[in-house]
This record gives sequence, structure tokens and C-alpha cells, in this order.
Amino acid sequence: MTTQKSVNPLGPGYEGVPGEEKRFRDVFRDTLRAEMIRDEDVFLMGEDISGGFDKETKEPLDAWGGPFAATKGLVQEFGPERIRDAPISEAGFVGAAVGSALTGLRPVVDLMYFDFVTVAFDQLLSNAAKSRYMFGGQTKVPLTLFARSGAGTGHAAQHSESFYSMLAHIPGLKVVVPSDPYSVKGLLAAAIRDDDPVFLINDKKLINLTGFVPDDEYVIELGKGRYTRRGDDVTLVGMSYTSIACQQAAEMLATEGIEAEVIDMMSLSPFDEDILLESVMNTNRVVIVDEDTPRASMASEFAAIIADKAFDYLDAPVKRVTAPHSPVPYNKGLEDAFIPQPADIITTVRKLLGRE
Amino acid sequence: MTTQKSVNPLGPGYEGVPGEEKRFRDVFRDTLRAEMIRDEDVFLMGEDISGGFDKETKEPLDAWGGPFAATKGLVQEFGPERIRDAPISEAGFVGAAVGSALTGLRPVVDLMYFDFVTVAFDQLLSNAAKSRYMFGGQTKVPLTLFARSGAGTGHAAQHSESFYSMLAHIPGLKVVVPSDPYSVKGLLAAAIRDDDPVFLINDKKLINLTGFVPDDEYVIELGKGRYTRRGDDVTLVGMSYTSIACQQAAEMLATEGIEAEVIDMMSLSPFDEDILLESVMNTNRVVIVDEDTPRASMASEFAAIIADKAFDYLDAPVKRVTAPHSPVPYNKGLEDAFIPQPADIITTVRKLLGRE
Amino acid sequence: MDISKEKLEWIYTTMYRIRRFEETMLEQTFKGNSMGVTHPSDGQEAPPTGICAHLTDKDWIGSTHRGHGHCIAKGLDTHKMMAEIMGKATGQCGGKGGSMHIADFSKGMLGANAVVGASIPLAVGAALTAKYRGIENESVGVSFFGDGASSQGVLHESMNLASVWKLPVVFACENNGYAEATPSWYAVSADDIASRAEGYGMPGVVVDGMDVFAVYDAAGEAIARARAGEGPTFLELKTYRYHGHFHADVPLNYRTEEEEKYYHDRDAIKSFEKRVTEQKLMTAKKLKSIRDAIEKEMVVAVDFALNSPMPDASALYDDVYVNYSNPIPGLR
Amino acid sequence: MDISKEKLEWIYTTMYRIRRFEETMLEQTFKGNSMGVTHPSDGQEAPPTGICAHLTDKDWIGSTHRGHGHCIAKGLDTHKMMAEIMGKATGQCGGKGGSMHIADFSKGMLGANAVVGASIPLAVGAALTAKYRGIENESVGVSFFGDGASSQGVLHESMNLASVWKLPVVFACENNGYAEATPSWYAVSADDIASRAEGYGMPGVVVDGMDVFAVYDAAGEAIARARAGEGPTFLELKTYRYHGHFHADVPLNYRTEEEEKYYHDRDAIKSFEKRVTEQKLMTAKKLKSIRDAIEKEMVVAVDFALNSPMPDASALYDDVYVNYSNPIPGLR
Ligand SMILES: Cc1ncc(C[n+]2csc(CCOP(=O)(O)OP(=O)(O)O)c2C)c(N)n1
Ligand SMILES: Cc1ncc(C[n+]2csc(CCOP(=O)(O)OP(=O)(O)O)c2C)c(N)n1
Ligand SMILES: [Mg+2]
Ligand SMILES: [Mg+2]
Repeated sequence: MTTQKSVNPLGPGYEGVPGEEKRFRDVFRDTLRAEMIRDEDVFLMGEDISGGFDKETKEPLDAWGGPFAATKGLVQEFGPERIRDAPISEAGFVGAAVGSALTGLRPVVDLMYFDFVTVAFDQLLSNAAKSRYMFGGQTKVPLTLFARSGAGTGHAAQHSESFYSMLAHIPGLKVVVPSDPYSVKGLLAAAIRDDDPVFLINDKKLINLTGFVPDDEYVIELGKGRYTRRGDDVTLVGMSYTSIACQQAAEMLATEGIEAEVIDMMSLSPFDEDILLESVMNTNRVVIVDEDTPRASMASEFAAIIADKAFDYLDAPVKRVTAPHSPVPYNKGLEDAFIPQPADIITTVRKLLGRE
Repeated sequence: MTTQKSVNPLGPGYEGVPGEEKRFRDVFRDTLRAEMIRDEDVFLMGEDISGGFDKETKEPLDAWGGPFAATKGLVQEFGPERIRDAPISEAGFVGAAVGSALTGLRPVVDLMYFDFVTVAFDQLLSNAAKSRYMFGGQTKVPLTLFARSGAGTGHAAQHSESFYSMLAHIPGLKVVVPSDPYSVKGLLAAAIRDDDPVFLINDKKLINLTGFVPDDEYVIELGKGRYTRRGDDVTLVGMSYTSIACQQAAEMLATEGIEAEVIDMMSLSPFDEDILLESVMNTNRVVIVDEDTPRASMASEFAAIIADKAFDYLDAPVKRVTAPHSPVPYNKGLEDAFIPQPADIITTVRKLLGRE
Repeated sequence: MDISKEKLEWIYTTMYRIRRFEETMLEQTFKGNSMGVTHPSDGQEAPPTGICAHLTDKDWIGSTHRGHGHCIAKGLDTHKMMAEIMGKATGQCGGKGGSMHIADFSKGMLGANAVVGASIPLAVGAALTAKYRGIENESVGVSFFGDGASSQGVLHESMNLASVWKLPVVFACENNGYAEATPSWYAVSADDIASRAEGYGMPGVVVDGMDVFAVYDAAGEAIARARAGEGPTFLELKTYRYHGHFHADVPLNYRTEEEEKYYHDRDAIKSFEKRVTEQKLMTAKKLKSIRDAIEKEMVVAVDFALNSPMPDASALYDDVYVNYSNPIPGLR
Repeated sequence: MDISKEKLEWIYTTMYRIRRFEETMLEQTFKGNSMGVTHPSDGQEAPPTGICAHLTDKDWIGSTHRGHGHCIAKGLDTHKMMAEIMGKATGQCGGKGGSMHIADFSKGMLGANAVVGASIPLAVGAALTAKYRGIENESVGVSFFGDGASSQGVLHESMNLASVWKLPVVFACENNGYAEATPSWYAVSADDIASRAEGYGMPGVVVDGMDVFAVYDAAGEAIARARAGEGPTFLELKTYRYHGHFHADVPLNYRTEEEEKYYHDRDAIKSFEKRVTEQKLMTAKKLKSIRDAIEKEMVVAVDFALNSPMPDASALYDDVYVNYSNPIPGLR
């Protein structure tokens, strides 16, 4: 993965905004910190986020800065009550987070690797997502969860999942997938301030990505996608890491005279149906790119929406470029083949446009 | 739900097959019994499947005949070693079932309500589905699980799920959804004899359905769908309960001169891509009906496959009739509105054919 | 005895209200007026009553599929409960929850919960909120769950969390001897579930759950501990449900008449009556006036519920989320 | 001492093989030859060795992310293990599993497992198979897991199941004092995790996990109990990992030199050497010849692994299922 600057990550008005080039991981931590300062009810929970404790003084050591160093320095600043280290009990502490959200706090849970959400799946699906509805609207669950997804780092089958489709499937839950430093700042802030349970998924391949980030605080409205490139020949739909892959593919396609439009979905539930339809009505061709395995995936959902609501504008079959229907293999070569690469997108676009 | 006889559940050759009209639930139990007789390595695990024990003699009482009376009489016949009553620990006993499958047995797990699969989700996704792949093919997991899905019985949000799309999403797992006594016999037998983990989902609304069942033992190949009605005007795709709803809708549509073709998918993973494409190439119009909530659902998947591979044959948008993106409500009227009804299918078909 | 007169009256009122609510609810269920499955808790009046006697609306409880008793002891309105069971718009959850999902956040009631064990960490989370806010002295969490639920891993995770974080929680295990038809002697690998508490660094107390005074005393200590910031306690309340697992279950298919009689002889309400009248803490007349009031309350509750309107059709799509209306009212 | 000469040699060979495998593996990892994350277990040689000394290929073990020691003690081939870590076609899992997913079903090794706690019920299931087949006397299940994993609910569910079903299982908790950087004194609400065993109807034994003889003895009793059909036992083995949580972790960021020295002074291999030579059970020469053989084995293992081919591209799609080839090789 190389770092790639988006043409215009913020949309119109980007020019002249004060800001700087930053790393995804630093923006993530800074945003967490800003939200904790902004609202005293916001606190963080997760395994190893205190990074150990001194045997004598019982003081947190912050040895790792939390998983993926996402919370480095925060325990010193906010103390162990607000950076609450949890034993390895995902069901228990996600459930406790739901309970604390139901009683007025705004917990943020670090689930480390995305795969571990399965251990806490019942608390997420049966309690976090359903409480508001089944109790007739008398309560809310202002809970944020985050975890790292994706293949590409040699972690093999049980530490490389991208099954965000399963979360987006669940009514009551919101799901966001930042793809760069700009979007993680706006989406994480929006997630924490939102009154519904929101799951934010970081692809591991994005963590060291750099990109322009405005200095001012801002939120990105949940449920909105964005164009990261305009073009008339074909629409490429990306989410999380695949937004970057689409962007790279689009730039290479441009050298062949194919102008692709790139949409970064940013939110998966709710998602921006309008931008999808608008773009496809313009380009009449679409390739949806998803690292998740294909069956009943978000790629399927976007394809289904387009095949229903933009049917009359389609000049060609709706294409998906996805991972295979398989677990993630360990071997690097196989793992690379598992991940949708820019080259795969390019091949599909060429075929779709009859330019083989 | 009224009982509806399929026109030709078995396909060509149905005529003259010896058999009789039976209830879904009885066929289910008889098939379990037959498979346990057929193979001594097959055993059953689940909560309350012994139906209590006599305090003095420690003998199983079979008070309920297991959840939904699915195993009535089996504990007397096979004893408590083969009808193994489990404490309420879904993660623990599904994990133990995986372990026993990895070491040579063929466990069958009754998970009672489909919703409870979330409690055991990690064991299913991380162990059952992945073991073969991540260990390089050196083992297999001949495990069968079953549970009852669906709204319509006043069980409300936490006992009415139909999220089989989430299971079909998981590589390594197979998913089947019988819709009548004929299909449950063939699919349950096939599932138990299969060497991969298979999840069989029973919609609660089907449990008392009756239908013709051949006397002879048979299996239905996993991954195959079937036509339950032929027609040229539109394809209706059903799965589990919605196959029956499609059938009912098709019969009502016929009275208006609209001849619908009805596909009962029977398997969701793998699924029968060929039958979908064949039918759509014939009718050029399709409505997919799914009680699962819509986002990243099997309805989405079938729509996506059709929009890709049968695009040139489509004369109209690909339509889905699904549950809303909401939990299942308790109130009967709301619950009925949650479930895709034949009337909803009919309305959609009329619109699609411009016959409003 | 160390209980005020008001408290005694409250205890009797609450136990009798639970008893009569369950009986009335069952009657209505058999008349076809409930819209779904119901799990009656009569027989088990002492645990919720003896525990909630120490709680205020600022304290939180988590509950189970068998939650009516917990609701009533926590002060919920029986009219709205009955209406909820009948699926009405006036119900506690607008008819969308039903018997297994009655909650009242204004009363500190986190909800009945139909997934066995699933509500346990919610009470831990409520206690975490109290500790975070520094208000343990006025807000503790109580988790009610059954002997069957004790086999769920999430209980053990919750106990460990509560102990490691020293949270103001009481784990209230209502051991009624059965999980559905399965006896606890079969499914629980300990003589007393409470014996597990020590391994999680908290006291474990076995309590006669048919004796509301015993429950009251044990709960008093546990809740005082919690309010004092001394951390969690585990109570195992040995009790009994008089009816089947759910409304249509026939318990004699898996338990004996002798066993049922043993518990009925130790009925929590009858022993309360005996004790307070013998010790002249309450008069028979007072007891009767309380019963009479409850009888009337039940008639009114049923009436209210039966005559209440159904929810609007639009309620199907409401309250999936807080701040945007459901975009997918069924693709049709 | 009650151990045969052959067994003593096996124990020394196994412990030394584990030690040198981990050191060699780390060297290779730092050279960039591992394809992913590795969790070394050196320092913790005694628990897998002392336990697996009682097992045959018909017995089953479940393992963790820190699984190399378990693999070696269960008789796996170090060449194939090294090749697996390097992602090669000749690896134990054809290069598709990696360090955290090494399994060998022919040796009764159910697999390393990267989800903390997730392998525990698998060993229970293996024991269930043995009981079902009536071969408990020759096939038991041993579940290895850490102090961190003890907080997972699935452990408690597994203990209860094993006890209720009276299965031939040994729960072997390797308490190395840390889960990642988090000390067990913080995350575990009991002084000894083994103290929880009694509440699940099984013996719980605290064992010096730096002393292979102590482990051997305790495991011998537990496994004999299992083989005799007397049910599960819980062993807590107090031990220490010499390296960081994973290859790149720097443990002195969260633990002290004094603590490290304390355990290094009680090194399982050194104390074994001292004891067997002092008691004249083995000669220094014999010990050296074993070490020399292992050194050679490691050189050959690395060589084998480095020179092995990569898996075929088609391996990506193989073995998702048994009986139909993957129908979806990535939609592209
Ligand atoms: C996770 C889960 N598994 C199974 C069930 C089905 N079920 C409902 S109540 C019950 C028994 C619960 O027993 P216990 O905890 O003792 O409570 P009681 O019914 O005795 O009040 C079971 C198995 C469920 N609702 N949730
Ligand atoms: C369910 C789950 N949660 C968290 C992790 C991340 N993780 C990997 S190892 C580990 C620590 C495990 O500690 P312990 O069980 O003591 O084993 P040790 O590493 O000390 O051998 C953690 C938290 C994981 N792999 N799985
Ligand atoms: Mg019970
Ligand atoms: Mg450890």
C-alpha cells in the first residue's frame, strides 16, 4: 500500500482551508482526545489500553499506547477511570458499555481486531442495536465501537476479517468506514456525538496513511458518501481500503484515457443511496469494490440498489470486485491475491468498457 | 399461514412415487431418527432436549420432546449419550461440537431459536467455518446445526430473527433453508451426511405445514434450488417461508392472468446460480422475496448476481420484497406488516408489469 | 425486627401485586388477550421484593424473560405492563416489546431480556456509570438472572469485571431449580452457585428465597457494601416458580407434586402474613385492605389494557434509530 | 524419582527443542523470514512438556496464539513448523495458517488458535468424542490457555460442561503473569485462578510451572483421573515468558528486570539439568549430545523452510469446503 493523496477529499471549498498533512493513526488519537475533552461523559474501554500497570504504584504504564498505539498518552492525560482497561471478556465489557450507555454515559470501545466482534456479537445485536426499538423509543444507546479490519499484514484467518456487511445488516446499528485521515477525523467525531450505536472500522492498511486534514474541528454527517474523483466513463464504488484502491486504479485508467468517477462511501449504514444513483445515472456503468467476502456483502447491497433504482440508466452489467469466498490465508502471495488490488479493478473496467 | 401444496415439489418424476402427506415437524424428527440409526457417529446436543430428568432415577423425562418437540421420543430410543442435554452455554457447547466433529463424530446441534446463534457466533465463524482452510485442508468439520427463525408468533425482537444472510456470508459454512416437508427431509439428511459445517434454518411458521413426502430415503443436493411453479411473466425467488408466500402470490396472480415462475432456493450457501439465471433469462423480470432485513441480505446477493450475469435479459428493474430495516415488533399487526406477505409480492409484481 | 411499618406494607403490597399480576396475566393469556409467550413468576415474589425494598429510582436493575416481578418490585405501573402484554399503544413500550421486553428507564429498570444471561453485563454497566459519576452511594446495579443463566459465560465475565473494577453491583441469582424442564442439579456443576463467588473476589451468600425477610437482610448487606464502594456481592436465592416455564407449560411433566407442595407450604406471602400478624407488626385487617386494593388495581389494569388502542402502523418504522427516520420501510 | 530414563531424555529433548525453536524462529522473524506475527513461548517450556509427557497421539490438545511449545511437546515436526511460519507449501498447514494456526491432526494437535479462549471448548469436544466412543482410558483432551484467557466466558462454560458431562479433560492454565502488557494481578479477580475450579466441581491445583517435575507430577494425577473416567481437573501453571508478547514487543516497558531475573534464575531447563546431574539420573555428556542434536535439527529446519517452495496460487481457493470447489474465486 502506498500513500495516495485524494484529489479533493473535502469536496468544493477545500482550497484555502487551513490544515496539514497528517498520519491516519495520529488523527485518530487526536480526535479521540478532542472528544474526551469536549464531553466528560465520553470514556474509553478496551483491552490493554492502559498498557500495563506498575506493580508498586499501580500507575498505568501505557507500554503500547493501546492496541495499534491508538490511545498513546491518553491514560496519562485522562487517568484510568476514563481510559478503562478491560480483562479479555469482549461480551462482558461490550455489554457493560451498553449498560453504561443506557444509563447516560457515552462509552467508546476499542475491540482491537475486528474479528473479535464475534465474541461480543450477542451484546451488539440483541442489546445495543435493539434496545431503543424494543423498548418503544424510551431510551438510546450512544455507544461507539471501533476495531481494525483487513488482510495484508500476515495475521491470517482469525485476525484479518472485513465482514462489515454483517454489522450493516443489523437494524439499529450504524457503521462507518473511514478511508483516510480526513474522513477518520470527521467520522469518529460524528460517531461519538451520535446518539445511536456506531461501529467504526479501520482497515489496518490505512493506519499509516497520510493525508491533508483541516485544523478546525468538523464532523462528517453519518450516511453520506463523497466523490474523490469525477469522471464520465465508469463509476468505481469504494469503502474503507478499497476507496484507496479505486483511487489508484482511476489514476492508472486515466493514463489509458478512461475517466473513472470514484465514490468513497464512508458510511455503510445508513449509506448514501443518492450519490450512488447520481453517479451511475451519469456514467451508466459501475464497478463496486469490496474487500469483504462477496456473499450478501455491501457490494451485493449496492449492486442491488443500483439494479433496482438506476436500472434504466445502466448500459452494462453491474460488476463487483471482491475478496474470494474464503478465509484469509497466511502466505503473503495468497494474501495479496485475496485482496482486491488496483490491477483487478482495472481489468474489470477494461472488460466492462470493451477495451481488452 | 395456511398450508399450501406445492404443484410439483420433486420435479419431474414425482408422479407415482410412494409417499404420504405429513407434517414438517414430524418429518424433521423422523429424519433425525433415521440418520441416527444410519450412522452411530451422529448424535444430538442442545438445551432441554432430554426434557428434564427424574430426581430419583436420573432418567430423562422428555417433558417437551425438546424445543418445538423436534426430538420427541428420541432420548428414550437413543439414550442420553446420543441425545446430550446441554446447560445454557451456546458458545461452550457449539465449541464442544466443533471439537467433537474435528475428532471424528458427527454432532447435530439444536440451537433452539435462531437468535441464539449470536451467543455462539465466534465458535461458528472462527472455528467451525475456518478450521479446514486455515489448517491447510488436513481436517474437516462434519457438524450440523439447526434453529428456528422468523417472525409471526409474537416472540418479539429477540426470538424472531431471520438473519441467515449473515451465515451465508461466512466462507466455510453451508446454509440450507427448507420450506416444506419434502425439502426438510432431503436437506436435513444431506446436511448430516455432509462433511462441512451446515446450518439448517427452520422458519417457525413452517413447523406445522403439511405436504407430500416420499417414503423412500433421499437427499437433496446442497446448493440446488427448484422450481415449484413454472411461468413466463415474472420470476419470484423465495427461500424458507417466503417460498410459500411466493407460491401463494403466484396462484393469486394466475387468476389475474399473470403467470409467475416460482423458485424455492432451498440452499443459500452454496446457492443455485444456474436456476436463477435460467429463469430470469426466460421471464426477463424478477422479484426476490426475503423475510430477512434488507441490507446485505440474500435478496441483495441474488439481485447482484442477476444484475451482473443476466443483465442483458432483464426487461425491468430487479425488485426485492423484504422485511423493513428494523427489529421485529411484538404487536401482532406490526409483526404481520414486518413479514413480506403474498399481498406485498402481488403489488410489486403488478407494478413491475405495469398492471396497476 | 428492623423494618419500618411503611416498608412492611410496601413489601406485602409488592409481593401480593406480583402474585395477582401473574395470575391475572395468565388468565388473560389463556383468554387469548396476550399477543405472545408469557413467563409467570408467581412463587418467586420474595427475591425481587426483598431486594428492591432497598432501592430507589436512581438504582438500576437488569431482568430476564421472567421479568414481571422485577418490574413490579421496581415500581412499574401494572396498567402499562398489562397493556404491553396485550400489545397496545399504551403499553410500557408502546406494544413493541411485549412481556419479555418491558423496561422503564424512569424507574431504573433496564428491561426484561429474552436472551438468557444477556442482561447481566447491562447492570454492571449501570454500576460503572454510577462509579464514573461518583454516585455509588445513591446508584447501584442489581442483576437478576436464573440458575440456568448461571451457565452462560457472560455471567462469569461480568463477575470478574465487577470485581476488577470494584463496581457497586449485586448479582441476584434466582435459583428456582429449573431452566425450562432441566433441573439445576443436572446443569449446574456446583451444589451452590454462590460458592463460585469467592473465586471472583466477592462474597457469595445462599439465601432462602421463599423468605422475604431473609432476602431483605441479605440484600441489605449486599447493597450497603455496594453503596459504600466495597464492590460486588453474589446472592443465590433459592426459590420456586409455581407455574410452568411459560404459560402453556405443564410442570408436572418434569417435577413432582411433593416438590411443589414443599414450596407452596413455604409460600412467601403466607409466611409473611403469619409472621407479621403473630408478631403483631401488621393487622389482618390491614393485610386485607392491601389485598382488596390490589384486586381492584388488577381489574382496572385489565380494563385499561383491553380498551387501549393498537399502535399506529407507522410504529413499525419508528425508533430504529434516534436521529433519522428509517429509510427502508420494507422494500416492496 | 518415578520417571523412566527414556522419559527424562524425552523431557529434556522436548524442553530444549522448544527453547531453541523459539530462539531460532525469532532470529528468522527478525531477518524478515516469517510472514507474520509470532508469539514466542521460551521460558514456558515446563508446562507443555510436563503435561504432554503423559500423552500419546490418541490424546488431543487445544492451543493458543503462543502455540509452538504445545506443538513441539505433542510431537510435531519442527521442519514443517518452521516452514509454516515462513508461509511455505511444505509447512504444516501448507502455508495457509502461519504461526497462530499450526495444527497436526495426526498427532492429536487441534491447532493453535488466535482468538483468545476460543480453543478451550474444542478440547472439551475431543474429550466428548473419547467418552462417546468409550475410550477415555486412551484418549483425553487437554486445553492449554493463558491467564488472560481465563477471563473469557467460554472457559467457564467449558468447565461447567466438562464437569456436568464428566469428561476426560485437563484445563491447563499457563499463568505467565501477563496478557499482552496487562498483569494478571490487575485482570484476574482471584489470587489463584485454580481456586475457581471447586465451584465447577473439579479439583484445582496450583503448580510451579518453572519446575517440569512438579508439572509432570500434577499432570500425571490429572490425566490419570481423566483416563479413569473421574472427570476434569484444573491446573494453574505459574510460569513466565522470556520474550515479549510478540516478536517486536519490548517487555521491559511493563515489567522489571528483577522480575525477569527471578524467573530466569529458576529456568526450567537449567534446574532440570542441575537436578538430573546432581541426582545422577543423566550425565552432562548425554545432555550435551541432546543439545547438539537439537542445534543440528534447527539448522536443518531453517534450511528446509528457506528452500521450500511457495504454495500454488490455486491454494487460495482450496479447502474452503470438503466437497465442492470454491465457486467464487473473487468476483473480478
Ligand atoms: C441464550 C438463550 N438460550 C436459550 C434460551 C431459551 N430459554 C429461555 S428461558 C430458558 C431457561 C432459563 O432458565 P433460568 O435462567 O433458570 O430462568 P427461569 O426460566 O428458571 O426463570 C431457556 C433455556 C434463551 N432465551 N436464550
Ligand atoms: C478474543 C480475543 N481478544 C483479544 C485478543 C488479542 N490478544 C492476543 S493474545 C492476548 C493476551 C492473551 O493473554 P494470555 O491468555 O495470558 O496468553 P499469553 O499471551 O500470556 O500467552 C490478547 C489480548 C485475541 N487474540 N482474541
Ligand atoms: Mg431457573
Ligand atoms: Mg499470559
